[in-house]
Amino acid sequence: MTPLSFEWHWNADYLVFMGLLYVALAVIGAGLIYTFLKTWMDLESGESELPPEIESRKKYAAY
Amino acid sequence: MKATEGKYKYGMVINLDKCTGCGTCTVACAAENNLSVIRDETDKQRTISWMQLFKVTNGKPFPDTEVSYFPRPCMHCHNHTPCVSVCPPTATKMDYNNGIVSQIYTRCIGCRYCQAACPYQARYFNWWDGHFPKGTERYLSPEVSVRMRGVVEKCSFCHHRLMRAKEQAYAEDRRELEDGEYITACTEVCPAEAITFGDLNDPDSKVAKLSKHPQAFRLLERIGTEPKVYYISSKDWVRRMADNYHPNEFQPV
Amino acid sequence: MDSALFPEGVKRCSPKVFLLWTLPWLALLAWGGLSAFLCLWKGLNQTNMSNIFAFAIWIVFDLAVIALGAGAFFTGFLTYVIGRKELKSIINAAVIIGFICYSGAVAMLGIDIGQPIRGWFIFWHANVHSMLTEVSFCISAYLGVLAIEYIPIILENRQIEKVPHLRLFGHNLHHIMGVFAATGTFLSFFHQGSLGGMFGVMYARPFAERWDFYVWPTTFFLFVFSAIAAGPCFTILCTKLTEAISRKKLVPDNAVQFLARLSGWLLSGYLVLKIIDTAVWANTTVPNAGLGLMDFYREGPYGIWMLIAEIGIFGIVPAVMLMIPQVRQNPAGLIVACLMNCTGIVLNRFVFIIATLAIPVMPFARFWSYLPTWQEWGIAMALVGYGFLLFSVSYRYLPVFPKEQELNPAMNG
Amino acid sequence: MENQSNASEKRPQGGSNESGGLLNSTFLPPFSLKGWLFVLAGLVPALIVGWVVFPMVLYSSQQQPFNFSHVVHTNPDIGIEGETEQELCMYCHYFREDGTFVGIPGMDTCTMCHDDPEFPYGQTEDEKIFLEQYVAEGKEVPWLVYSDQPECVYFSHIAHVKMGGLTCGQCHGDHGRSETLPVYKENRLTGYSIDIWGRNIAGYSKNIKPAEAGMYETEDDEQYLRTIETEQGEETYHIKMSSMKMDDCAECHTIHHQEQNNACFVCHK
Repeated sequence: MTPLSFEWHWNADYLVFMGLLYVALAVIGAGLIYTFLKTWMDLESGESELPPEIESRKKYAAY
Repeated sequence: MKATEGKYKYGMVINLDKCTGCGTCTVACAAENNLSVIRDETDKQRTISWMQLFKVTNGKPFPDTEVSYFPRPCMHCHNHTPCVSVCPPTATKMDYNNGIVSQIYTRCIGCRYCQAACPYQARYFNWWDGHFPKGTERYLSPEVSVRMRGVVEKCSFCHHRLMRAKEQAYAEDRRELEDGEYITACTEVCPAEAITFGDLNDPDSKVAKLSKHPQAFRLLERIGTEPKVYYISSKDWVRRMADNYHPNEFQPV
Repeated sequence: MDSALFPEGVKRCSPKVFLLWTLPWLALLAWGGLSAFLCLWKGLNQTNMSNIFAFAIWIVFDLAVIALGAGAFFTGFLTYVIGRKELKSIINAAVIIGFICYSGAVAMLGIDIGQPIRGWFIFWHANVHSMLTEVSFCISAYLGVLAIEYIPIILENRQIEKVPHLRLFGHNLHHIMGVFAATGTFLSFFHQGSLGGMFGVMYARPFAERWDFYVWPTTFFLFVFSAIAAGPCFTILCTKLTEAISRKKLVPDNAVQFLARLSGWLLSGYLVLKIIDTAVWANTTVPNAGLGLMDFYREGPYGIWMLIAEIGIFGIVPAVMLMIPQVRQNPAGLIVACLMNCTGIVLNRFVFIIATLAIPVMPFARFWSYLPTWQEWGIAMALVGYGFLLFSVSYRYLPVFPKEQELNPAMNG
Repeated sequence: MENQSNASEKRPQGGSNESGGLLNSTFLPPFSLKGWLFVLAGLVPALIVGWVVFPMVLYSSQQQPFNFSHVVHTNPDIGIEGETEQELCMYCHYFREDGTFVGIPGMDTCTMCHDDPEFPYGQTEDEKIFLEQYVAEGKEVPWLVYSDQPECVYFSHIAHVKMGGLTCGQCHGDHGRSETLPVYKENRLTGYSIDIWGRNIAGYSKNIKPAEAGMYETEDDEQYLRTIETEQGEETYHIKMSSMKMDDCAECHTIHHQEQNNACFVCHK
């Protein structure tokens, strides 16, 4: 449901509920887009020659 | 959800002293509202009847046995309608302008949460596709849509009759309906004239007067659903049946 | 044959043995597939659900696996947001279990609703006052989060990792996993709660009704609490089962013990609240509805044993067991306690769904009974088969347990 | 397989390695010419399919049994009476005594004038078809109804026309001034006409193209202006329905302060 729908009411119930949903979706979407772009940029800047070891995994022995 | 009071508030009073349990209301309702039969009508957990008859007895041995019937349509609860607030896709809503609780079959996704929330068992799920044996489909009413499998349905207070009455009034250059111009099929058909239907907000209507009868009561009144269907019974044991009472709590009229 | 796909330095059974192992689960899936086909093609009349039992075994299963799958969000929260490093050795397993539970539950819900094609109406015509809307929103969004959390594990497969793009993508995802974990925690918190709220708001059903705190009934918080108390225990059970079947140690004791200890404390906290809530409910809501507590526990098989079993036997006992270090450090004690904990939570969901519907509210309405058909069992069991299958495949080809190599040095080769 | 041979290596050697060479080439960095070409190669066919092929597949075009000219029939000289445009319309599209609307009139209305199959009023081929095939045979004309509603929908014309004071054109457009009937395009899946076609999410209104039937040529006609009394005084709106979908009904009710008529049971049955 978007605010364009005729069933939408401009009151706190709708703003809080749908607002939080859209914020959550936006955070997920932004995270994904950031990762995509960063991966692309990294490839562009030539880091692709030596893909790094996944950092956290290097430290497994420490836990 | 707060209840804003609308102009009209349609309701019903059923006089249980007059009701003989003949079941004409159930049949008329089914015919009026295009209710389908299911393959096995003895499967009472899955049959559909918007106007259900419940038989109650006082539990005493003969010759003191007494029997009464509770015809149970949808109560169209006025306060915080239990089914309305839970419906996820807004397929059921109360029209505050006339108090009728609607059910939109093409909007319903069949999650059955409303059935769980309704304490009156007034909501029915279509477990099968509608079945109209050859020839009977010609007797379907065009004013009520036939339900598909997988949706919930319930008594609509014959809402299409309100629409029909309104069109008639408009044709006669009136905006207001007269008392008795819009009545449900069960009201019209009851041979004992046990059912009265009308606008509870209109103090002059028959139904409003009857609802203030000293022996009038509603089902499960203390839960606070504010049903718009009232019952009248002169029998204390019948009135006691309508709600849950602690021992020694019930006050006879 | 498929050894090139195995994680580095670990030993896996031969393809033949693995195929044999998957057969029963594939059989369960086939049974479920047939049931699902029948239910979608012929309608829900294939089940024994009725106008009285509008919710039945599927919803019990749904709520149960979602409560048990809560290990994913809670462990994710502890690992990425709070920063408990020792949990890194179990977080992958928790995420996969969570993904299995949630995707299975969503698939099951798709069959459970009468008009699955209209499922999107919940989102497009949302009634924001309905707890079920909140549940649907958060579950679908959280399933997306779980998928995102699952992706880097898949990308760590030895062959996939060779593609620098994918490897880099997985690496970058790992970097910002905290954001997803936090979002997942937020979403999970709300849907675990609204699943409880679903029953608490049914004010016309005194057995389920609870008093409101702000807009949420107390069951909202009780369900969140019980889910995070049971979820980690289910994660422990699953890893212990994997360890037993693979005859290997996969997770260091400190991670398991931390989760077990936490579960014990959370469960006891939950039980205190649950007992208070039950007492308040029995002394306010129930008399207000004109009933006594025992009025609810006299019909059919639903006796007062339910309450005793839920809170006492499968509540207080596992809570105490998990809180005593000697008991939870004993392998048998740990497993029994975790099993009892999970049983108690599933029983709680069962009572809220089935008993609520079975107990008539109108004094003159009769009591009905219900038993699932083979189609209903089929779909429920397919969830089990799907879970075993996905977890087995993940375990075989992905580095689910990062410490496996280190804990089993003899098997290197 | 190439990949198999590399499986034993300790670490992959990066993108230039032949391992995953195919996969590598499918993941292009952004902003390169090749990258954009790939985007376009996907986007253009997708748009053609979505905007051209899919509508062609989805909608079937059907011709009406014969053409009908509203212009000819609303000409006051031929005996169809009415002071206003509204009354002209309602000469054939009238209300019955119980307030129901007659819709597309039946043969009994047509034969009030066209009573003699041997006696055409004009010279058109269409009238000939009408007289020979329908009037002479005593058959109803099987019109294809653009405004066919789903079975679950109830609509009261009298509430809008008589009580609401809307003119016909405010919803139906300049239908009364059309000389030809538009091609009837039916959605093959739902069976409804394309004319009942709503707005997309962005609120962009998909009007029927004016050229299609010589309709809607007088967009700024006064008949689309409607003044209503509100608490704030008089308000004038420019209204014109494009689709008659649920959202359009609701929008109009809201504009005209008739929100109570957005209740579900007002239109659903």
